[in-house]
Amino acid sequence: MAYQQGLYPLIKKQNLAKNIYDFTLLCPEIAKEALAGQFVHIKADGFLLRRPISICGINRQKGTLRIVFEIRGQGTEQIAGINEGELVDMIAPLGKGFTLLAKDKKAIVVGGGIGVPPMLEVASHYRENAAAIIGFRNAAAVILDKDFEKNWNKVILCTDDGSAGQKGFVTQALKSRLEAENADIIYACGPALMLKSIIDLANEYHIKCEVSLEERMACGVGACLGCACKTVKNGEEFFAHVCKDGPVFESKEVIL
Amino acid sequence: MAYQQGLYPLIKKQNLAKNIYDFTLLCPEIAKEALAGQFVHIKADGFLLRRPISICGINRQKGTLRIVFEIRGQGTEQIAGINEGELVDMIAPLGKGFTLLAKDKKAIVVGGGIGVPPMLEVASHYRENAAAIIGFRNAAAVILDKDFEKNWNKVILCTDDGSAGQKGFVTQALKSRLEAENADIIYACGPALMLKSIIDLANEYHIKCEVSLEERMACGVGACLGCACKTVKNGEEFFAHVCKDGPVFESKEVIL
Amino acid sequence: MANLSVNIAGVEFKNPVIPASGTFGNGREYEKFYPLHLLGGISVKGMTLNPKDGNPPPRIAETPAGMLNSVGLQNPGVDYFIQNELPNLENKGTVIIANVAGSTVEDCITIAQKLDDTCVDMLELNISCPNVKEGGVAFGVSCQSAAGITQAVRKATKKPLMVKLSPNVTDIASIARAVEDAGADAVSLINTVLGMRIDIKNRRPILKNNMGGLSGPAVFPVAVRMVWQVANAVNIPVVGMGGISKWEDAVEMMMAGATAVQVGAAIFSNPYCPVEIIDGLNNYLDDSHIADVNELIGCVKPW
Amino acid sequence: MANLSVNIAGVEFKNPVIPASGTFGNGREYEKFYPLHLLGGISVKGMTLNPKDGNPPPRIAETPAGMLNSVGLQNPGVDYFIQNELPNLENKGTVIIANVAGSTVEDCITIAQKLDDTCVDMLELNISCPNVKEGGVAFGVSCQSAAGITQAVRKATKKPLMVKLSPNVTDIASIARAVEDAGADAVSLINTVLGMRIDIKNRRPILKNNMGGLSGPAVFPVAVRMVWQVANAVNIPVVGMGGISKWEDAVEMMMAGATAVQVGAAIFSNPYCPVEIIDGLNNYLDDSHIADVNELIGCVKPW
Ligand SMILES: Cc1cc2nc3c(=O)[nH]c(=O)nc-3n(C[C@H](O)[C@H](O)[C@H](O)COP(=O)(O)OP(=O)(O)OC[C@H]3O[C@@H](n4cnc5c(N)ncnc54)[C@H](O)[C@@H]3O)c2cc1C
Ligand SMILES: Cc1cc2nc3c(=O)[nH]c(=O)nc-3n(C[C@H](O)[C@H](O)[C@H](O)COP(=O)(O)OP(=O)(O)OC[C@H]3O[C@@H](n4cnc5c(N)ncnc54)[C@H](O)[C@@H]3O)c2cc1C
Ligand SMILES: Cc1cc2nc3c(=O)[nH]c(=O)nc-3n(C[C@H](O)[C@H](O)[C@H](O)COP(=O)(O)O)c2cc1C
Ligand SMILES: Cc1cc2nc3c(=O)[nH]c(=O)nc-3n(C[C@H](O)[C@H](O)[C@H](O)COP(=O)(O)O)c2cc1C
Ligand code: FES
Ligand code: FES
Repeated sequence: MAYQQGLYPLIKKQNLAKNIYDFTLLCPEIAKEALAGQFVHIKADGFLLRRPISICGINRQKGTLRIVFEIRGQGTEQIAGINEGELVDMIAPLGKGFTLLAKDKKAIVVGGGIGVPPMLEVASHYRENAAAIIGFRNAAAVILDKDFEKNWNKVILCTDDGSAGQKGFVTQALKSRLEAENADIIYACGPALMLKSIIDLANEYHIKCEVSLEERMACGVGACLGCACKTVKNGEEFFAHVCKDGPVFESKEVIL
Repeated sequence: MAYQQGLYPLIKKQNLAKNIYDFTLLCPEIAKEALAGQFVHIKADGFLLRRPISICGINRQKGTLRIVFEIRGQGTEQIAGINEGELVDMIAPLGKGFTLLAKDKKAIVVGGGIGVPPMLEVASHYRENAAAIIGFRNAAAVILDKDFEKNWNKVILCTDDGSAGQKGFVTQALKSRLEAENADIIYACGPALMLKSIIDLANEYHIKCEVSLEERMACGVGACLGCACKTVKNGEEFFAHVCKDGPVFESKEVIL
Repeated sequence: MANLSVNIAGVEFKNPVIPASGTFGNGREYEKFYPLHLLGGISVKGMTLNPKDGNPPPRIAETPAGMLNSVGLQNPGVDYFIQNELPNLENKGTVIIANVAGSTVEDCITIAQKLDDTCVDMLELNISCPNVKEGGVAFGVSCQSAAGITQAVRKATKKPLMVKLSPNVTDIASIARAVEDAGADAVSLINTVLGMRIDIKNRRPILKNNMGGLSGPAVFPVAVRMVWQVANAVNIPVVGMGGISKWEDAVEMMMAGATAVQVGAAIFSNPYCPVEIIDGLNNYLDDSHIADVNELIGCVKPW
Repeated sequence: MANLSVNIAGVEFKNPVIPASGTFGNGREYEKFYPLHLLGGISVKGMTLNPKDGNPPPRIAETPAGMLNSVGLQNPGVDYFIQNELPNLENKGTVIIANVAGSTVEDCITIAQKLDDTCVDMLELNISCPNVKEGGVAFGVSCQSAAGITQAVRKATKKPLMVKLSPNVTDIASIARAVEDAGADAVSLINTVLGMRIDIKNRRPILKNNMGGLSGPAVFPVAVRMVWQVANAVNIPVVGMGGISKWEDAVEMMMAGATAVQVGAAIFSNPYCPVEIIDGLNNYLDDSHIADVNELIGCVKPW
């Protein structure tokens, strides 16, 4: 399909937690085509490079996309300052999304911190057949737990300090879950170390696994070769590109 | 005195003519010290260099300054986009203002186009003893004529096409005026060619004359030596600096 | 409507706006935004003789009004280009410029020979890539090596040969003269300016390659200066680039002496940038009653 | 509170932040904003032997995230400086760096000699001004001439001698090594990058001098790269500048290898910039539990 670039109205803006913003954008042509796991590339006024943000929700009826992002630096700060009713310059939908199995398969989504939002749309596909294992620093940092519940997902909330849900890392929770119940697929997004452990677990339990990766980007469409990530296919290592070959990769392909 | 730099509220904004904006800024410490002919140095968001704008009005009671400027490029466009209630980053008051004679002396102020605003405050000093000869392209471009009238100044309005006031250049009007009536001082601001003719007339009629000059600036305070203009004193030519030695210069000193 | 077409070394460009090598891939991605026939030409991603992995990531860092890249010429090699990319570009109705970036003189010769019987319209010999250890900028920083490789490649091909110069030199005009004397039919400049950023949190360079090439609006005044110096030093056409992001920049670059312009990093910000520049140029010429874009070339009158 | 003081060639700076030559006059103007004793030092406006008019206006042009200047070393000469400016700076409680910019080796020697019995703390030999026909950058672009003038001035003065390098060269590290070998006690870099802008309406260069020197945030990544290269090439202290506008930039520059930093064009945007950088640096060290700013110097670990 053709890529869309344009100015799209920000129709709803919420502050979910400290420095974390939730945008709903009206962009019917994009919403129609967008897939769970893809991302949008947003222009921050005054910066040369756009900022990639994963799609958190797609509402095809309403023609809206939802993104949730954290202020990490000047660019995301600028974007977070956009007000409801104003326009957002966006290229989308970009990249390769998650592989969706039949709705009655058992899925586990695992997200850590700001890696949680990309998990919401894929979890919604599986409804009560998906478990969402989501981890945060503490109770104040928890986001989207209610949204997973609205999806009918089973939510396993973890915090580092135990101030909400269970104390500990998502990887521990994942291990317990896999001990208790089998799954057909695992989807994950979060820090590299977390992804590494999850991939190890997926291998151990022989479960298909897909992870969403991050890399610094320029074009976002596969032209500049800036967002390289080392991958392996048929025993050969090579640089794939997060914006085009990803951000979602099969766990067997990635080298973290 | 110390220079002031700070964020000052824009309390009134008007659009006087196409691309011409009238700002009233609340800045009591600056208004207290500011003199007719001085300028303010305004930060335009996203640009390294500030934009110099002459002071058009000073209200010491209210603690406000008035500036009137035209959109000439991206910086002034950005500044023109500031809304009432928002803050303007400004260094002021800068430069050397006009020499004010006793209020009962006869003054003529001559302004061409966007050179008119700096004339308003100095004309107000002389009330009915000042004539304001102000020139514009056409009727649609006329600004501030009513403000001079409120000052009790005699207003001689000229337009290039005769669509308002008398047809012709301010220099012609100045010549007629000097033929008819003597003056103690002439103040002028506008394009270099216009200033040249005015200085010639002032010399011809042996009238003291001060002109306000423009030059591209960086620091605005006399430190970078960027805003040089050729001047002459005691027969010697040298580069003075518009931001510190000016913007107001004695007509005998300037080389245009 | 004014004439927008320009001629560089016998190659006719319908307009003087060309996406810069490495910023437009081989056109496939941006074809999803607009048809390629709108463009004066395309300078494709730099190619080496054999496939090249490029540098490890991160390869991108942002800078004030610019960016660094350390892609390091990742590409699938000239044979792959000819077999799998060129067919898609052929007959798209735009000039095809092959960016040749061999790591040795011999490689460059072989690449040029392989391209000689293809539909490629022009070669752009990249002697200025700052992101590779061999070849690249090493050729571009001395008159002698620049002339040597130019001469060798000139002999190896029938295609018009443009040589792409590095800004990371003391005297770019003398390098331009050296490649002109060695037979270059045109020069293009500037490639990226060597730069570096450090992540102060982890005290490591942001780029895994430590240093990278600066491009984007930040370098525009440097590029204009160099294009002006080079245009005054040589008699062959100059293709100007470096920081162009709007039609006014293209006009400025042409006035400085460029016959055509390339647009790079600005495309990342706005994919439509090259076509908007073409539209803007067109309107500017009409509004200014300039009948032919060629009138702009080198028209700046120095003080 | 962390230790902010650094030592360069025996001169103690209470903190590593210094307004750059030519952007701060001789301090008089910015004294109207804040007391000079807050600053680590001041590098005063470049001085020549005799008064110098500088270049005709316009001397300033804006560029994306930067500016060009072609002031051309306008200054009243070294004698005037000693008699009329230095007394105002003396006892202000900040290090005084005299920026020496003679147009010949002999001039530089004479200037250095004249400054030798004054309260000036350090000389900064400017062999890198791009805006003058004689002297200036001509000295700074070859190892031989850079070493020659350094050696001559080193002999002529008892003061610590810092040499200011031009970025407009192919290999800045070798020039730095040459001046180190010739006796420089420190190097400072970068001076401005040669650039140009054209007014497309009147088809003339904006600067009356046609070309000028680029500075401001746009050049920051180039400056960081050069400071890193030079710091790895020499054993004398490096003072880093070029595009620094916030404390993070100062930290980055120090991590690249600078013992102190100079701040130039950013002052025009925000006169308080140097003092805000000092405050920011202070808070950063405290927040990061770094006891001494010297720990930052050159701490970047390359990949
Ligand atoms: C495919 C993808 C999906 C993402 N999805 C989300 C999301 O849903 N929510 C969210 O909060 N964040 C997400 N991120 C991370 C987000 O892009 C960065 O936090 C953001 O770019 C930082 O910009 P900044 O201006 O705030 O930071 P700065 O550090 O000031 O940015 C400087 C430069 O570095 C780049 N950069 C810095 N950190 C990252 C990073 N982690 N990944 C990629 N580029 C980076 C910026 O894009 C910019 O070019 C995603 C990243 C990728 C690659
Ligand atoms: C002392 C002084 C007083 C002024 N008073 C007024 C006033 O009262 N009203 C008004 O409308 N204008 C005034 N000007 C002119 C005003 O400063 C410029 O129109 C403005 O700087 C243009 O900025 P820009 O970003 O719109 O244009 P751009 O062309 O995009 O600006 C690019 C750069 O050039 C500089 N520049 C461009 N034109 C001028 C100019 N004519 N003078 C100085 N610098 C320029 C800008 O400051 C900026 O650094 C005055 C100028 C000076 C020096
Ligand atoms: C990501 C990236 C990759 C590049 N790859 C190449 C290349 O393969 N060959 C080449 O000659 N130039 C390459 N360049 C340099 C550009 O073609 C151009 O010379 C430079 O970016 C300056 O133009 P700009 O400021 O418009 O980007 C690359 C630039 C970027 C940003
Ligand atoms: C207006 C102006 C005047 C300058 N004059 C001098 C000078 O006299 N001597 C000198 O060594 N450097 C001079 N410079 C260069 C600065 O000291 C500094 O090296 C350069 O601007 C880079 O730093 P910045 O990006 O922080 O401005 C001048 C720079 C500017 C902008
Ligand atoms: S960001 Fe350009 S290829 Fe991925
Ligand atoms: S603008 Fe710096 S001296 Fe006038």
